[in-house]
Amino acid sequence: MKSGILNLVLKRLATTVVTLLIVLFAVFFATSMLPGDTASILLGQAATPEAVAGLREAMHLNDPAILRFLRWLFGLLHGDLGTSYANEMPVAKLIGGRFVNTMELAGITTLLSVPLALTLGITAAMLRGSIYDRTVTILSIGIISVPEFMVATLAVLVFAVYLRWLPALSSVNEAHSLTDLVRIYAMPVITLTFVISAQMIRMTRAAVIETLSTPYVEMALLKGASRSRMVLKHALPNALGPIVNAVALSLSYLVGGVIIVETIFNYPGIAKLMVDAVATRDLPLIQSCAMIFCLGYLLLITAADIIAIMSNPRLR
Amino acid sequence: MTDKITNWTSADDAMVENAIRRGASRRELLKMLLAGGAAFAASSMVLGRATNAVAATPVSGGTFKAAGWSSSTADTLDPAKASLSTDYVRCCSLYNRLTFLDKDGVTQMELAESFDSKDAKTWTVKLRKGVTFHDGKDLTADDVVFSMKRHLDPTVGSKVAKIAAQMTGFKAVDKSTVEITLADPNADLPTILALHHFMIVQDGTTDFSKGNGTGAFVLQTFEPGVRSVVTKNKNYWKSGKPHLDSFEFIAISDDSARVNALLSGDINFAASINPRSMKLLDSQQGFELSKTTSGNYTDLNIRLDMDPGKKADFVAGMKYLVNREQIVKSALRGLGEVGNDQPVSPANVFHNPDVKPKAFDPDKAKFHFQKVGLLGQSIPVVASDAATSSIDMAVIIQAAGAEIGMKLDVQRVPSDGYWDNYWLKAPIHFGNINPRPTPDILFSLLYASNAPWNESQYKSPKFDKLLVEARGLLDQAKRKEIYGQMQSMVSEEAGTIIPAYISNVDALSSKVKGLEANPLGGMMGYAMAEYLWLEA
Amino acid sequence: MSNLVEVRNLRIEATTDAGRVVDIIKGVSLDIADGEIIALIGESGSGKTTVALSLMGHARPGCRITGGAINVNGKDMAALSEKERAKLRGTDIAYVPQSAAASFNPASTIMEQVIEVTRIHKLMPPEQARKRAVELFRALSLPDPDGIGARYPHQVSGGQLQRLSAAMALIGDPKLVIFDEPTTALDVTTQIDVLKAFKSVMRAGGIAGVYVSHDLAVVAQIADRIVVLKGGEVQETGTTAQILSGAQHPYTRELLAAFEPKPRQAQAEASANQLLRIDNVTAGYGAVREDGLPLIRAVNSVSLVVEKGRNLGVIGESGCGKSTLARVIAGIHPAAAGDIVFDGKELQRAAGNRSQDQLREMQIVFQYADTALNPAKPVEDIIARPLAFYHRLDRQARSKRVDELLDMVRLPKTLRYRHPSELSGGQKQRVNFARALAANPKLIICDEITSALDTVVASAVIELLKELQRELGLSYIFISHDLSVVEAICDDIMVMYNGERVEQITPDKVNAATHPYSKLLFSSVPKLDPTWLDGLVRDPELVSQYGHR
Amino acid sequence: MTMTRAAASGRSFLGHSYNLVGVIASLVILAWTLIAIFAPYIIPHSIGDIVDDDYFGPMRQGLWLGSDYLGRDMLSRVLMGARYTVGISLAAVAISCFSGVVLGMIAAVTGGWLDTCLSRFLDAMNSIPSKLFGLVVVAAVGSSIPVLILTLAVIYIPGAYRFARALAVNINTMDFMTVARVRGESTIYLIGSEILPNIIRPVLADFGLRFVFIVLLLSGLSFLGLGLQPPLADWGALVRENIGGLPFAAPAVIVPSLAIASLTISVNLLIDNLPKKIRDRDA
Repeated sequence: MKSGILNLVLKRLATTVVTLLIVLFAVFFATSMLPGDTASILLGQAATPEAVAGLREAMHLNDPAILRFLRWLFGLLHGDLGTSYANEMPVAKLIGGRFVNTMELAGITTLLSVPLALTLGITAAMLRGSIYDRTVTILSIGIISVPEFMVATLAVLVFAVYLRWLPALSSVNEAHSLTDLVRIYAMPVITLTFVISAQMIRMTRAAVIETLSTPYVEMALLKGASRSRMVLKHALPNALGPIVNAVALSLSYLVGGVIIVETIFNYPGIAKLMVDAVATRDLPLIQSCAMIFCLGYLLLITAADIIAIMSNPRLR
Repeated sequence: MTDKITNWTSADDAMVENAIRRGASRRELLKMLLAGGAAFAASSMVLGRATNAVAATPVSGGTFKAAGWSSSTADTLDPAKASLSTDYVRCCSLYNRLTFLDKDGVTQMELAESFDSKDAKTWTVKLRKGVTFHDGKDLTADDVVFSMKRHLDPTVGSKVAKIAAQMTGFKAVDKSTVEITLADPNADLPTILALHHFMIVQDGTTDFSKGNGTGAFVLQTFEPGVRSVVTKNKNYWKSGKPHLDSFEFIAISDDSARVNALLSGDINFAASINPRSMKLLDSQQGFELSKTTSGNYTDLNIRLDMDPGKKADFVAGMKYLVNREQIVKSALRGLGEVGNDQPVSPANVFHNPDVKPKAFDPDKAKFHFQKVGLLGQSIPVVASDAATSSIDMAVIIQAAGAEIGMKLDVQRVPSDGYWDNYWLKAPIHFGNINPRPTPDILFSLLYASNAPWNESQYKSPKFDKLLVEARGLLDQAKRKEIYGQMQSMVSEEAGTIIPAYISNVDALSSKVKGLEANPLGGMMGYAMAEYLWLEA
Repeated sequence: MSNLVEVRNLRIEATTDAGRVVDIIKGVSLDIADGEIIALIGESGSGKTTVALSLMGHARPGCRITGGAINVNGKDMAALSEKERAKLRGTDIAYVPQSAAASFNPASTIMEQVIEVTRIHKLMPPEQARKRAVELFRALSLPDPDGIGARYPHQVSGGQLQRLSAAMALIGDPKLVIFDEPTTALDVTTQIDVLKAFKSVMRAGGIAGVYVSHDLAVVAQIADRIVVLKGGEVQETGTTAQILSGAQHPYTRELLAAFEPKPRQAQAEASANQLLRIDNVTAGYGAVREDGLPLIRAVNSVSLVVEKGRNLGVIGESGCGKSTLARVIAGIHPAAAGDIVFDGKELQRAAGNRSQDQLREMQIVFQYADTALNPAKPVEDIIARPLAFYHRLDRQARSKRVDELLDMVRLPKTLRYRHPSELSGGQKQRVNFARALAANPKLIICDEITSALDTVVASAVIELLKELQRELGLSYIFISHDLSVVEAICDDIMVMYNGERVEQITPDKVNAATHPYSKLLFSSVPKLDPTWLDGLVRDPELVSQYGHR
Repeated sequence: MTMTRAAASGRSFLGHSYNLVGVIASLVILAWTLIAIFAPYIIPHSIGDIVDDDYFGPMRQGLWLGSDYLGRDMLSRVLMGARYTVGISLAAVAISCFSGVVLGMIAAVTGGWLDTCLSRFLDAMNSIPSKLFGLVVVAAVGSSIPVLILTLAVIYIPGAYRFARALAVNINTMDFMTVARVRGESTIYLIGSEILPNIIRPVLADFGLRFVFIVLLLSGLSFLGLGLQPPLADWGALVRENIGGLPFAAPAVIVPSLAIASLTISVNLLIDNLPKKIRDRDA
């Protein structure tokens, strides 16, 4: 049985590499179309022709873009992410701290939103058709329909400005004690939980409802099982596949899609770094960030598939 | 608190006094001031001055946290490469310049003890004694020569390479004297060297991420695009300074997020707040606004060498179409002063108040446009967020044009790459000019026939002759007279319309003291860290 | 209270899509004495499963028990609350599902599910429950009774699962067990073992039972009394002997009639030309080995001949390769080896490379009409498509031809605007057949087309096939696992086992089959005589070699 | 995602059963679409005019929805905003769903290498976060309405593709597909006449959901300054530029957010309560 999972993981790794290459080439093609280059943007108003030429020389931007991309790719094999054009610092150092921040925010949000969404989804499915079920559905539709920067700005205004309970900014480097940590992460985590859990609730509810209509659940009923036992013991294990998939999709949003939350809370994450990189046409930085987003997405999808397989003995 | 406010009359003063006596609330006061037409909104400023006239003595200690408005991975501690406010603030806290401009725009000595020259061509600079770098090494003439020479090396990519080009020779006469020779005489050299880019770095420095300078603070941490923290330089050569123990500077690009951060107490200082957030700040207690008219302006350039700028009537018509009061009121929310289409701002000693701008007169504009048959055609006007408030100005002019049947098509383009692709190139486009200490720099940079940034391609041999003549003059009165005449020429003949000088407004908590205006820009010309202190 | 179960004019209603409320059970009354096994007989849609489930106080989604009393073991299920009913389920009354494969939770082991009833109702500690389960496995003659509990449902065969579901029902020592058509999905040989196991266990425990089925022969072996249902009403009740010998109600008589072997008219003798000949064709699935043959060989060098106007029957149990053979001939699943000659011409192996005429002359009809007819299209479009595709008929000609075809398959013209989901099983299969006829084929391959139908409807469809053969001179390849159907229509019968052709005989020599497997197969078909099952003696060596243990 | 119909009474019309929630939702959507179509003719002021001397003015006679941060009439800007939000989103979702579904069906029917490489490629596209993809495209070619529509469409094609392909693969295993294939039908016929009618209903539901996501992404892009050029503004841009008015609940920021919410909520509700075909005519 174990070989089942092993060759799935290997097959999945192969596709990950292929997908990663496709993404990197697509991003390279897009960035090479961007007008202007790092030198002219850095010089801004002082960009006289000879100043730009001098700086390009200093940053060795003169050799063709495809060559620079391949050199970056080659460096990648040795684990070297190249040096940023804008400030000559190694990309790894630039990304390092921010990657940890993004992972921390994503981690905490996951710990909060996934259990919340699953319980709401499952209980809504169990009490299908009741008032509780309809309120959960209406609420999740409502939350999905509000733009996230509205949610974030409202949260800041209410909690930070008027009530002064929580800081408006998430200056992560001042978190010494646990209470600091909670205070600093409270707002961005609440906003993100709002944004991603709505979708998970809807998916979980649909998956559980579908498994509730299967013959083996009816069999459990005919064995005298209570409603909760039917859902938890029989419906949920078989609904795990689609649920885990929905969770993976929502979590992949946490890596790259949170640019707006990062902007409003001034949270130094990778999404904002990518925006800066595009603004300064910093090729190695753009490629590294794109790689991280792609890897994050693919790892989550693979994990989802593995969990789905583990939960279903027929595939194991 | 700016005490040098150009259009503040004693009548306004009396009005405020009795208002306070009647117990007028802050909101009523603001309404009264706005209604009264005084183009001056920051009532708290006035309140600040009227109530605690006697400034408290400075208190030392405390950590000060401020937020600028833009940062990216391109942040740097190399003064030559500094490109925006975030870099200037950090450089000012870590390094010193030979000279600096005080709140009245007068050049004061800093690292230099004296500047003297007979013919304004070769200058001898005496350095101050007993000044050490953070790493303990003494300041010598070699450091100054190295700091000046590197601007000429193209691989450094210095922002002031063009201005430095006129300094042809640097020589360290002895350990504490430097001799600078210029290509041609320029009486403004001491003022030029007050620019932030001419900060003095240690001889031979290549890695600027250490921030090793002679400034009031020593670098603790620097993460480009995120934050920087500097701590008090114990053996700073200016005795008794700085008052603060540590100073953290971050950047929050979203305007409302920056204001909210200030209101929630996360930061003590929010630089350059958006006029729209003014109302919010006004309704909160414990916060002040500091307004400085520094000479920064956004201008509408009509290239005289391209269609439709070629037709003089079109330019004249456009000058009548610009409703300057409405721009100051709506686009700048009252935080600015009406401009007269010439670059020298009221904050500059050489400002010529007699040059009057063309009044807003749509009918005259219509007459001019009809004369050249341009009425009804769609004329593209390029604007972008890169030039502050240019979009709001464009929309106001567009609306005014629509009234008289003039179709101005406002094209908003993304800010990155704006200076490279649209500025100086599009037939009609907006620009934004940062403050410069001297009219000579402004005119030679923007209006001379061979000026690198001649936005409207204004070519006038008479103007060029006056420029060179004024540059070498040491007699200040004569220079003021010539510069006044040049200002009226530019206002009349050039294709650049400067509707208003933008005031820079910073918001700060009431506990922050010691902030003064400065012609070089907001945050006391970016050098506030050295002078501020925090009340208990 | 002499009777264990007393049902007095039970009424159940259901709400349809448009919110219309319809009575599906109209006043049913029946009694079950202690230890007595009664059978509920009727075609699908007659309400027999609904009545059986109502004994446990359960109504499927959309249905509601609206009237009558259901006294089981002294308690009226209709009046109890859901909680109280749940207490009785599994202890007083237990249920054996129709398709055991779908009723086992794929994600947990068999033992866990079997002893779940004891854990829900806390009847006994888990250890004791496991021991009890293993005893039941042994009683139901399951292979490896100690080890089977640890396996997952997908690792066990259909027949074994069915017996495991019986163990699951019996573990709680119920007073009454409901069998809901437990053997319909099974092959004939496995059905025998399952029925034997049920009968012995029920008799040993003296447990009362309700056996729901549409197969009179199977019911005759196990039930003491029979209740015949149609349209939600009881048509007739009586002891098994009474019903089998002298049934009064016309519907019951019809059920019995479907079992008599039909007299076979003399068929055209082996006429000269062969319509179809295939020579040692091999096909299968999985990786192709170096000798060009697939890893798993479902069809193993089979040869057969079909003469013009005569029918070939292919009979075998599930997994014997008969469906794969049908798909190979039709070109859906290209053969790995061997050649196919149709109407004198060599056929390409894959349908894609065959000429349009070759494709037209050979049509295939599938078992499940639900998946064989496109639910989104009305009947007339489904039938008209081959006319437009093959014969390029214009609109009027097509519409006229569709009417003719509907007549041919004895369907009312008004049906043409309906969608497949609005037709009954029999009607759908007739439309399926009409589509095949639209191509004016020479050969029609029928892959288990009657297996999903009730006996009465199935025999009607067989009659239709015979008539069409006479009128149009068609020939069929008729594939089924049901001997009686194959006997009724085919001229030659080919028996398949494990992908190979074991024997070819004519229908009249069925009882004198030579190959041991054919003998076992033919002897396993239940007869109407109630003593048949008990009297059946089977050579154990044969059973072990060929039966699905 | 079926919601039980017990809540609303079922009326039948044209062979479909409707319910109250679904009808209300479709009325709201209809209203916004009509406004989007007739906006230029019904707005009191042109969207560029500055009509109020104060900014963030309250709702009052003449300025029914107050004024925005520059003093322009909010009512006309919201009405014109409807034209952009509904128009752009509708165009984008139409393109993305059309191409996604067609590609999905082709991949399901042809299978083999085309299916794998199409899935691989579109899966890769899915991994690039949508807002950053928008950023790169707008930075490259500037932000105009066609560019916005295409960018939004391309971002959501992979999602529509995966959804349609899953459905089509299911239908593909059905026997009526085998019968049609054996008959020698062409791929186009298989897709157009056999598969499409069966998956059209779930595809419509997905269409609605994607419309909601696109409206939100459009307002997200406006937040990042990548949306429409001034003075044009879709609802997202209206909320963005008037966010300063949020602290004192200026109508200028409340009204466009309510507009967005009303549109997206009603589309969601409509999806859950699509009219069901009546299928109980028993044989």
